[in-house]
Amino acid sequence: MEAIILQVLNGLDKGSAYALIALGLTLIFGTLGVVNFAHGALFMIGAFCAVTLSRILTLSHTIVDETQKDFLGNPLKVEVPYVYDWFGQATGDVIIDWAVPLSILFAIPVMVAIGVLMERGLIKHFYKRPHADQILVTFGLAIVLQEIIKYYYGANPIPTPAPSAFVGSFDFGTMLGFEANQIIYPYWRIIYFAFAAIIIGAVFAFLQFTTFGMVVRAGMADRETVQLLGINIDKRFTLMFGIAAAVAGLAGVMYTPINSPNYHMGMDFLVLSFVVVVVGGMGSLPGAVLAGFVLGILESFASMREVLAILPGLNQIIIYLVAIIILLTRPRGLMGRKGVMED
Amino acid sequence: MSKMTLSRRGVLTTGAAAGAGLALPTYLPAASHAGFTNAPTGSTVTLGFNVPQTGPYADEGADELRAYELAVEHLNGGGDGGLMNTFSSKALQGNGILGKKVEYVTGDTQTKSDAARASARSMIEKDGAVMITGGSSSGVAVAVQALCQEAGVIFMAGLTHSNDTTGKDKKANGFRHFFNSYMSGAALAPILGANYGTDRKAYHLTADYNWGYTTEEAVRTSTEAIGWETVAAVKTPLTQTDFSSYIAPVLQSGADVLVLNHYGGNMVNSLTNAVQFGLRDKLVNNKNFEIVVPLYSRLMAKGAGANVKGIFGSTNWHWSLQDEGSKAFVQSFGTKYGFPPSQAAHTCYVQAMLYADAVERAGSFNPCAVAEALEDFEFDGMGNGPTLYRAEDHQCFKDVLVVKGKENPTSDFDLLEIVEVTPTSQVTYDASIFGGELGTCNPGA
Amino acid sequence: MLGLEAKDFRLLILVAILTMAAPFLLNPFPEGSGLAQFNAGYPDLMQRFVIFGIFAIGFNILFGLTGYLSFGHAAFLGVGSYAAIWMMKLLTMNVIPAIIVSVIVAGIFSLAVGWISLRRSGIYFSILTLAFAQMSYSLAYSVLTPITGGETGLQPKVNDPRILDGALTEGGTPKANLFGLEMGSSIEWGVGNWLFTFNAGYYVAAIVMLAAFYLSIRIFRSPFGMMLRAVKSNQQRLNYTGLNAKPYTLAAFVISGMYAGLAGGLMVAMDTQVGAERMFWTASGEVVLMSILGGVGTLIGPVLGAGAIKYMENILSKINSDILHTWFAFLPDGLEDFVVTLIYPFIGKGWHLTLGLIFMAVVIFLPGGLVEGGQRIARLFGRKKKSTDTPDGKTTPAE
Amino acid sequence: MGILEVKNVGKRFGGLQALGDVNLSVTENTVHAIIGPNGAGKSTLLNCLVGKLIPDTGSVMFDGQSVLGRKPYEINQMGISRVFQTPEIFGDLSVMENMMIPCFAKRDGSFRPNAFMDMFKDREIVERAEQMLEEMNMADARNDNAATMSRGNKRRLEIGMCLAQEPRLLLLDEPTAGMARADTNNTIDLLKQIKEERDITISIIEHDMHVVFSLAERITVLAQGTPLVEDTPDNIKGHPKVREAYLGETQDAA
Repeated sequence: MEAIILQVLNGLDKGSAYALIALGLTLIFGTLGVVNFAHGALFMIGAFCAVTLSRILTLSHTIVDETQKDFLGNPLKVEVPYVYDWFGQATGDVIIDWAVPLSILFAIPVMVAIGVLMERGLIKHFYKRPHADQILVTFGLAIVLQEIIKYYYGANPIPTPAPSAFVGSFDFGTMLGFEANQIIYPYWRIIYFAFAAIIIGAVFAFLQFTTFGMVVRAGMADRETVQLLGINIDKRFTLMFGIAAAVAGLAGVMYTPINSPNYHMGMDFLVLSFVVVVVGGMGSLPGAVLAGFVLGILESFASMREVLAILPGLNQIIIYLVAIIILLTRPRGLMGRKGVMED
Repeated sequence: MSKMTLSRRGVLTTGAAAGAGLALPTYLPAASHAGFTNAPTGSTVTLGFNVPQTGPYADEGADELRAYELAVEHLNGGGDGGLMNTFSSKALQGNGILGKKVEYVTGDTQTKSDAARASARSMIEKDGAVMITGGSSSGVAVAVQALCQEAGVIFMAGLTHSNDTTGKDKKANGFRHFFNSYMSGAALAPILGANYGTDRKAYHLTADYNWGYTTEEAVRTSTEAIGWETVAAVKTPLTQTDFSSYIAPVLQSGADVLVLNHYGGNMVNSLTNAVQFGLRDKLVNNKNFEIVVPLYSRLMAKGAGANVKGIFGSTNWHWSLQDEGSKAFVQSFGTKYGFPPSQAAHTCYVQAMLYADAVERAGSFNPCAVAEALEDFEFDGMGNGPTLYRAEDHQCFKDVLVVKGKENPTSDFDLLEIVEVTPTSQVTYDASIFGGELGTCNPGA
Repeated sequence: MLGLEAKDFRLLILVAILTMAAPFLLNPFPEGSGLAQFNAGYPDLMQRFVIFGIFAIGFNILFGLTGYLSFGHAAFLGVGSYAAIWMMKLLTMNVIPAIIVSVIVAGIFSLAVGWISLRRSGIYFSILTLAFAQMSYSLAYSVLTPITGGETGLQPKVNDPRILDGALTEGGTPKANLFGLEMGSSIEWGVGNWLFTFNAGYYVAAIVMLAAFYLSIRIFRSPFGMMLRAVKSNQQRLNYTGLNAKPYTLAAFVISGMYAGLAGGLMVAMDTQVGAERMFWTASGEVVLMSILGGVGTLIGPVLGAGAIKYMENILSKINSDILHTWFAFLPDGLEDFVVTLIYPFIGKGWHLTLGLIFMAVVIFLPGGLVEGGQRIARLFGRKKKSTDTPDGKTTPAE
Repeated sequence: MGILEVKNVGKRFGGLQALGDVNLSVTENTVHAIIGPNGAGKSTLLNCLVGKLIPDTGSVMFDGQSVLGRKPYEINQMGISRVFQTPEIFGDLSVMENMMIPCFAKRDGSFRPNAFMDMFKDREIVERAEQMLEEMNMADARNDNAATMSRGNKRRLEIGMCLAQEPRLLLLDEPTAGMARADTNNTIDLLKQIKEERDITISIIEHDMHVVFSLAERITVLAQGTPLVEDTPDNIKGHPKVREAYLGETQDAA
């Protein structure tokens, strides 16, 4: 029982990460009809926004400490962050400690700008081109982006911890009357889940309740008619691309304490997020979110040792196996619309 | 048809000389005169440094390449001579190898066996490399080692920790300086017993591929021997990035130690996740919950950041060792690059030196002569104390380091501290236990 | 000739001449010169060119003709490779049974995958194929280790049974051969400072590639090929013209799967080793990129694309800063360093960056891939503007 | 007994009864038009005839055989060809290739993996396709890319492709929709010519009354999913029920 509750929690947490990335992907696909293989790269860049900000906050000058020696026996050079000089060590430490949450503010404008720039500079020219061309150009872009990041940040993962206030985990078990330590869950992952829920909710509300959103939704359904009505849908779509980029970027920022970011994390997520989107049904936002959670939960259950004892290797293939079964029983995924990306 | 299996360099200069003033093209039955593949005939000898330059281990590969460049510099008489000064064998003169200037070519393994073999073949076929070295995974090491056996060149393995490399997949032309899973287990167990007691329940998370299996096996066997109980062992996919669903059930199992048989990105992520879950703050069975990482590398420690603090693991070498060899290497490397070398850099540097020394002692580049010179070669002064290159399986036997994540690191490189130098005798095993067939050396051609 | 139109026959002859003369053409620079770095005329790379050429030709029969984008073709290549290596371990080091069995096994596997995947079309089909391939990869790497060797893969061992072969000579290693002709054996020919290598394995692979290429021309020009193009063009019309699209696409899928298996078998024949990462999704993606880069649906495009990508992977990645410094040594010191710094990010460990930039450049400026680039150059030099091109610059499908 | 017998066909989409209880009999070698206001169920009915939809109730018999449950390509092989509202041709292929495909389909059936023969060396097919192009007055456009043709010519090609299969029943779904007047007249002339020259039954769904009254011998009026009346064109013209059904709709030709 405890094990099952725990894996549901895990599934929700994993699912929220999948759903968040898939949401942005679907947003771009639904509005612009573009298959964006660079979406994983946007997620990765978001994560590196957090890395960059923490680097900025820890910008240092060196002082030579004669009392200590470095590995060559020379006097040790100690790095002192400028924030220590400006705010004192205690405040400085707090600021550095909170780098990841602060990065959200930093990442939003950066990601929207990158998204808009990408759309105007490149993607715009590919609306009418075959999907194969879109795949090639965005894949090329993804490689270029990740190589740039690798050039500046190296290939090794960079630890980007959560603020120390969120270290440790919350004991759900005692709340539900189980023994202590049976159902524990890290604070940061709970925050991640809540954050994902808020972002997903915000995107839906935005599309549902604002005029802007209504126009975009109408445009997703029938672009030509909306254009005939004299509405400049292009401008709105550009902004949607920016928003989608920001959603991916924020997912990346918040993910950094969970896994240390590295330059290829986008590629690692790319295939998975496409599977999620397709299982959800191309072009369906609720489908993408639902599929994210379904796959997240099933993946968690497949990783239980009780399950693996019966079916060894199930954890290796579960996502793909589920994808195959769903696509064979529901031709257009969970909530896909007819005629989208079927030719 | 005359047979030539993968060779080039020998022909090249002869061909050029013969073809020089002649209008007629020279037909050359390939390098049969040399007696072995890519016999260097000019004033230079080419070595092939095959390291990951792209992919997740690119930084490790970059460090390996730095070490090789340093080794080449020292072999050719440049720099401060590095470990040549402390090496017990004094065959190397700093005038290249056998008087030939050392040149090198580099390639990208991408940490994929296909790409690694393609790169190695291009070094052998195109550039005339007479020895291939480097790499950052056992899959690559085994694949390239088999290729070198076929082609008739020497392979000096880089970072490869699986028992298989000098176990079931061992080859007469391949040599490994790095330690292996078995040694990790043998070295770790006593320290774990001393620090955590002999009444412990261990939970293993194991990367689901060959290296993971051998490491789990080694750690299990050696810890069970000191009285630990293995509660469960769960295999995790190589492509896994989020290990939460594997870590969450650990506490429910009643285990009080978590062993992460993971390497590279897997290890960074699983350790980060485990610490996130607050496992190390828990009290289970009235004992502090502990985490163990059988194989450490500095780059992984760097990736996991503060999460490694106080966590035990093993490593081949560490720059804080105080023997003369290690100090000389750190000095040399640190002066050139500004930071201390990693264990990958050390093992690669030493491999290049050992190869050069063996050639000098054998008086020939012939792989069979080199192999003979390396087999049962005992040396000292290269870090890790007295070392034996065992003839039966071409595995180095030397001290193994047990390390622990440092509580108060002073820099990005100062993340681990040495807890114990496990003596060679404690990690030596019988050569036959892993099976495999060494075969006989192949000089090619 | 050979049942081909004059134009196609000329193309086949051209390709035949190019492949046969590859040891010369790919080694244009004298040994020891700074540009020798760009020589690609060594056995391994030449073999890779033709093997990936076969893979891409086969992929193009599916993707180029029917428009079905498979993201899982590397699985067939991998399965073919495993079949071949097992033949070499169990039966004989002769490459013939290995290659034949690899084609058959890949054909059977692709029939099963295709039969299921072709129930869906568009991106749903792509994801189904991707899912099958990823499952194959994951299982081969982990739980199937006893059959596949897992991480360390499979190589022929001295003590494998090999029931058809005689015992190895003492100290010998098992080597792939064609009735005694070793795949690794070469003849070298030195002319002045040039050195040309004629490798037996390469010529075996090249002849197989020519046969595969010839077969693909025949398929392109056949009624079957036209039906496949009709599937891509308008499946609705095809159905209402009394034609059943499913067996046509399935046949195309199996044929391209067998081509992939052939490529996999040849890879083992040339270099006797298999690793599971041969089936990873990036390997499937690579053949898609090869086709698009070269020119989807054209006869020669995929071969060009395969060559371009393999060339970059093997040549660019080997250039290091030392070599750059040698090249630009003639420049004044400061300038030399500056130029090297400028180029360095794009070579050696930065070769992925160059690859990404080339993908983008090709798809932005040459929508028809390298083939279109060639046509544009030809047009530039040709006297008259060709008028048969369609207005949007798309190449005619069967060129 | 007509060549096409539709009995009690009904089709429901969720809450919408698209077809109520349709009975229809098309006599061999006639031109039978089905007209009706928007949403009357014309297209649904057509889709039920060609296998795209399966009706919930009733039966559809073609030449004494049921078509229900058969795939579109099987129904086509039985002798029913369909012309779409927007011309459906193989846009990436040349005009000649477009014409060869139905010729192959007629001769070789629904699947024949003939992968090793040059299609242009198949004399029988080439001659047949050339003859059809000749008849359609398209011989000059032989090597053009089909996608580049005018809409009128695409329509002409599509009809030609259907005729190349020598169908017994030709179904046309608003064949002149969106066409300029000149193209519409050309199409009418073409259909008239076909009717005169061939033993063929034509069933046409049309909005444009000018087309209907130029061609049809019998007309069925469909409204709200059920046939209102079936009669000759002259009788339909003044029929009160038809006026009622079309009330409020602009009538361009009637």
